[in-house]
Amino acid sequence: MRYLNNSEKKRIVRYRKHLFYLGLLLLALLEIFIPRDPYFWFDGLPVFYSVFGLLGCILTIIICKTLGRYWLMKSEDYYEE
Amino acid sequence: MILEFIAVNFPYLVSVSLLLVGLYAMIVRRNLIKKIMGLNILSTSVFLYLISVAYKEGGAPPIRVSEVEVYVNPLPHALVLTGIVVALALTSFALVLTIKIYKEYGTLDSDKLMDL
Amino acid sequence: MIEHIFPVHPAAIFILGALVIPLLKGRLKQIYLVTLPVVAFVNLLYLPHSVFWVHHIGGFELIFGRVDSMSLPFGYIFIIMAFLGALYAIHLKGSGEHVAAFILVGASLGAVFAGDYISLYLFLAMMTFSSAPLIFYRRRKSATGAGFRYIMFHLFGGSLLLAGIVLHYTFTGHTHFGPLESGGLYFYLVMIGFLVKAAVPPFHAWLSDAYPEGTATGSVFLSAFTTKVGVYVLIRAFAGADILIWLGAIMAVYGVVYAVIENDGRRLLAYHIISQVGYMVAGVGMGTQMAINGAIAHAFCHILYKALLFMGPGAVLYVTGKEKLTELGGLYKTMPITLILFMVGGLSISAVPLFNGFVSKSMIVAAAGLQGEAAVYILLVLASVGTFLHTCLKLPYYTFFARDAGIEAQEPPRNMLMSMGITAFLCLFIGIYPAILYNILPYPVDFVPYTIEKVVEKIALLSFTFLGFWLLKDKIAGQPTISLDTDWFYRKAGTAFMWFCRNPALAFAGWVDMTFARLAGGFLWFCRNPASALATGVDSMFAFVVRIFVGRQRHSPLRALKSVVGWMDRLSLAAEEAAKRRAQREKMAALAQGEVDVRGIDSALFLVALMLALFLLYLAVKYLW
Amino acid sequence: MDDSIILVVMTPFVGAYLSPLLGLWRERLCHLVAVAAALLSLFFSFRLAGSVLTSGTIRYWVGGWEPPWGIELVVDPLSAFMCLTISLVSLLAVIYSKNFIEKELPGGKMTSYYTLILLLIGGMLGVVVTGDLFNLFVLTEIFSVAAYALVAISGKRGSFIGSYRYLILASIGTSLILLGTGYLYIITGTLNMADLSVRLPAFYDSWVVFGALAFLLIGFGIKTALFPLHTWLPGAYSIAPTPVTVIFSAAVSKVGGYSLIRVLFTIFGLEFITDLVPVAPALTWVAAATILVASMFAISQTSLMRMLAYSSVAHIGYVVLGVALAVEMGMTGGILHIFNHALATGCLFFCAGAVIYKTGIRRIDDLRGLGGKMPLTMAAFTLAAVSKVGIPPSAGFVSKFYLSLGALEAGEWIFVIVILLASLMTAVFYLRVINLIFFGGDKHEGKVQRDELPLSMLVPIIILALGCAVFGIFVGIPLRLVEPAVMVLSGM
Repeated sequence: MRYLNNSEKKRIVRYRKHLFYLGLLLLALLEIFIPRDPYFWFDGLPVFYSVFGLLGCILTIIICKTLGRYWLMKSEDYYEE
Repeated sequence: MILEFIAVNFPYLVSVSLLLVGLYAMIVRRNLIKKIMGLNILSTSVFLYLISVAYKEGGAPPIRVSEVEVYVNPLPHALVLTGIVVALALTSFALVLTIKIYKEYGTLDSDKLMDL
Repeated sequence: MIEHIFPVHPAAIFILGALVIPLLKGRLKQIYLVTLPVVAFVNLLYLPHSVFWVHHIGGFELIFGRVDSMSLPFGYIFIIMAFLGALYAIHLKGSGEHVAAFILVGASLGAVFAGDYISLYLFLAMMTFSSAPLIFYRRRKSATGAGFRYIMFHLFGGSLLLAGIVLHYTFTGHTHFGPLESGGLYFYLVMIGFLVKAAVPPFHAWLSDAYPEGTATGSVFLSAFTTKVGVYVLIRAFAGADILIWLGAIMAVYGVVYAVIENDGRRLLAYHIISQVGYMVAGVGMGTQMAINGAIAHAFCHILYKALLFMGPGAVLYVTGKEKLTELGGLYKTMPITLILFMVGGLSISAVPLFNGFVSKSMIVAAAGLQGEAAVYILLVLASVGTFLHTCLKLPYYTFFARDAGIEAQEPPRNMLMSMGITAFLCLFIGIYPAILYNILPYPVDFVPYTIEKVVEKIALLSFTFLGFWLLKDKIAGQPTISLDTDWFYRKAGTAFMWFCRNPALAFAGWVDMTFARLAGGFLWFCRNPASALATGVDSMFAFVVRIFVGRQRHSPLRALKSVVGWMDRLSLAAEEAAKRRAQREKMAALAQGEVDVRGIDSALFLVALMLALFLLYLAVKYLW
Repeated sequence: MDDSIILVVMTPFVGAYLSPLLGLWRERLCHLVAVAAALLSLFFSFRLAGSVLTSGTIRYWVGGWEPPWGIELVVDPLSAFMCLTISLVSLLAVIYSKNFIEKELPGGKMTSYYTLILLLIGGMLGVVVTGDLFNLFVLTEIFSVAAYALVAISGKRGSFIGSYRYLILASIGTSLILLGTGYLYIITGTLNMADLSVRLPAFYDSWVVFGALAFLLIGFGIKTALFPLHTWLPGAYSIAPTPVTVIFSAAVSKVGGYSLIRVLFTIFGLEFITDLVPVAPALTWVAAATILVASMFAISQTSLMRMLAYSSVAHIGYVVLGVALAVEMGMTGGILHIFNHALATGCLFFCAGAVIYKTGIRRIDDLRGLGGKMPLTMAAFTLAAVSKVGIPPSAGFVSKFYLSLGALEAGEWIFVIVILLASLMTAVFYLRVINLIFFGGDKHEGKVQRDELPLSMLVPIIILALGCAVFGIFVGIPLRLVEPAVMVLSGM
């Protein structure tokens, strides 16, 4: 990869990206179609885990960063004052 | 009533007042030697007190003689003798210390010595 | 004869073995360091299930060896960990860290096999004191502070525990370490003592405070033992205590939240310890056989992958001297093997199938599902999303990829790589062949981790998390900050306490001094010239009375004022005198450098008189009543 | 009749007479005499302890005179326990003195030093074995005079004043003791402790008895350095030569505590001091105040010696607290702490003395990096500090554990909190020192050689440090004497 030029690099990255999206789609489909034995009403919903993963990740980041910005994060010499 | 109380407790009162005088002198006097004197007064009060309680009305000195019936109690005398020896040792040692202090600091005033 | 010598107490092997380390040098020392855990492991294999080494001391029964299926898994993993950690640290020349680490291992083993509260307390305290040097050896100011807070906080927890133990003994008449009956003050005291060890919020801040400050090799040891011993003692005493389910679930998410905003790589990992221990604590709280199994299995796996995870940044720290995410980047070119081995740990902690985290974590989550704890279930799944996001994606991304920070680096020493390799192998081995782990658990396991359903669900969850990360990856870059946590309270309290000792306490001591000096001084002033003192006193009294009764008359207020002024004059003179004396005292004190007591003998004598008087008064009052 | 009981006291006294004579000839012989005397009294203490354990309390009439006329020596388990502690610590201190004194006390003071120290030891052992109240006073005075002289012996700046101060305060104490003794004699007509305890109950409602109690308490309180009567202690401790300081902190103040225990429990009796006149509860509060205040003062010290001195005051508080709780567990803890604290504090002062011997350092801040220079000494220091903080498995933990149990047994929750809080405070100031020693960087690069102390100093340090660890694990050994002692004291 080190010897490839820029346009080739971009092409490979795009190719990989497409492959990744395809995999995601496949997983979502699998989650709909394989037989499941849920513990609760909600985790048996189709694509529950996929959606949970995406939303959970985004919400965690946003909520924590907000919390951090307005409250928890302090400059590094906070305790030395 | 009061007189009677004083009469009965005379030795106690004297010794207590001497004790207080000694303590007072040790606290109030700034001169180190006077403090030692205060200490001596204090211990003397204790000795006096012990001797006074050994006394018995009409008692003879505690030497065994055939015709005497009542002796004063000899034990407190022994105690006091010991006490005096101890007090002497203490006083002499304290005085030596005082000399040393005077040589080192040039004063015997406890306020001036300050870190005393 | 052999059976009289073997088996030896595992703790004794390590603690006594640690004392030999300073005597050895060079290659011999290295061989010794890795052989001792092997010997201990063989010895452990020969331990039969029963109760050994019972000593009666001063009316108490001390049980040093309670070997059963609950304590053995912890024993195995601790010794394995000792081997891995020793191998990882083998290149260190000095002896101090090795000794501390081995005593830590020994004390942890002692705590695990302890059958009564006194010996348990003994080993827990020993753990505190042996782990602190691993922090102190970093030899920098922040590490020293963190080490101190670590010791003080654990001593605080230990004090509560000791109070709990003493109460427990007073109420029940024994010190046997077993399940505690709910209720009673000692229940809560002991629980808090254990929660401190397990780093359960709000008693967790010591962990994220201290572990990242440890030495590169020390943190590997630190990460493995204290919290897991905490989990073990919770299992012993509080299995099925409802409050733990919620504490555990909250703890699992809590760690993740802090990991998001953390910039220090090893502190991020420390928060993930809290998060992972949350799973175990929740498992303990559920208390079913499956949940307990899960908690123990997870502790077992956690020690392995967390050690691996700490070894990665530890190696980076060792090679580059940096640990902040904002200062790192682009290391994949120079440290590829480290990266790969670190990723094994990352995938394990994220519970990717085929890695060991999967076979243990899913057991706890399944137990939550089976018990119908919906909210707990959601929280635990959410925590695993966050774990994947940070440990497996953010941390390696910003350490090894992202922008190239242009740091000179090479692979770490061979022994570090070897240790990481073995750990990674164990992670994979257990992930692929979980039966070996399930066989040593205390209860029979009828849980099958590898079903199509579970695998697909897990992969879907994590893949979509990856998608989310990719979309927002620039948002979660490290920022050069630190995070407020509950350590704020005791850090501030500690500063306040030291301030208190330096200022008000000293001032109070000085005040006590001065008050007595002043009392004595006033007394002296009165005594030296009683007549004039009395005159002044009577004068002012008289003036006071006059002012009240005949205040209207012309000359009296003036007179009263005059006498009052005179009195105040006296007072102010005395105050001046006191100030002068005080200044003189301070000068003397500075000269004598604290060697000479600056209090006057007068005040000391006065104290004696005062005590005598007080005591006589006390007797009189008591007697008259 | 076992002669160990008189030999244990007489050996140091005989040594004290021999020492100046031999000192005229060869000054170095004094050290040998002192070591031999201390060793012999340790040996006799062991024999004494053995026979007390087998045959119970031993009584010995000096010169064959029966008690009302002669002096009676009584050794019960508590006395035997104290004998062992005192003679052990003294022996180590005397051994330690060899090199230390040669360096710190030049100018031909060696003879007087050893004479005085033997007088001090003999006096303390005498106090511990005597069964006669007046005798107790005399022996207290004997060892006190030796102690005053030992504080002043170095002749350094401040030593005379420290000694004078100690002398004045302690003499008031002994005068009060004599007065109290006199009061008791007047009302009962006897000075023998056993007789006193039999005759006193008839006069329980007399003012004289209360007065006696008050005077004795204050007198021994000064000797024991109970707050706020402790003001003489830090000055005296930090100025005296280190071996003397060790004897002071490990034995002299404990002898004060012992006398307090004797007076309260043997003479006045458990019932009197807990029910009729609640002196014991009052003492527990005084002790708690001692513990907290002294710990606080210790935190704010800058000189190592003074910090240790205040810490020592705090630990005397533990002893008094435990005993004054007047329940079995508490008394066990308190009496056990006499021994455990003697080990730990002795070791700490020895180490501080070793630092002074080698580097002349007295300030805590200057200790930085000494861990690398004197590893063994500093390791011993750490071990002893751990014992003082009360971390298991050290000896200090055991006594604190018993004390906590005792406080609960007596129903005084507050004292458990006091004990735990004081442990935390103790941890603060010892950890500060230990951290400076081992991790504080190196302040003395090149200035201090890396070598250990002479053997005569190192051995006592290590023995005591190991003792701190060993007696934490083998608690049963001291408990064999402590438990019967508690039985005897509480009249069971």
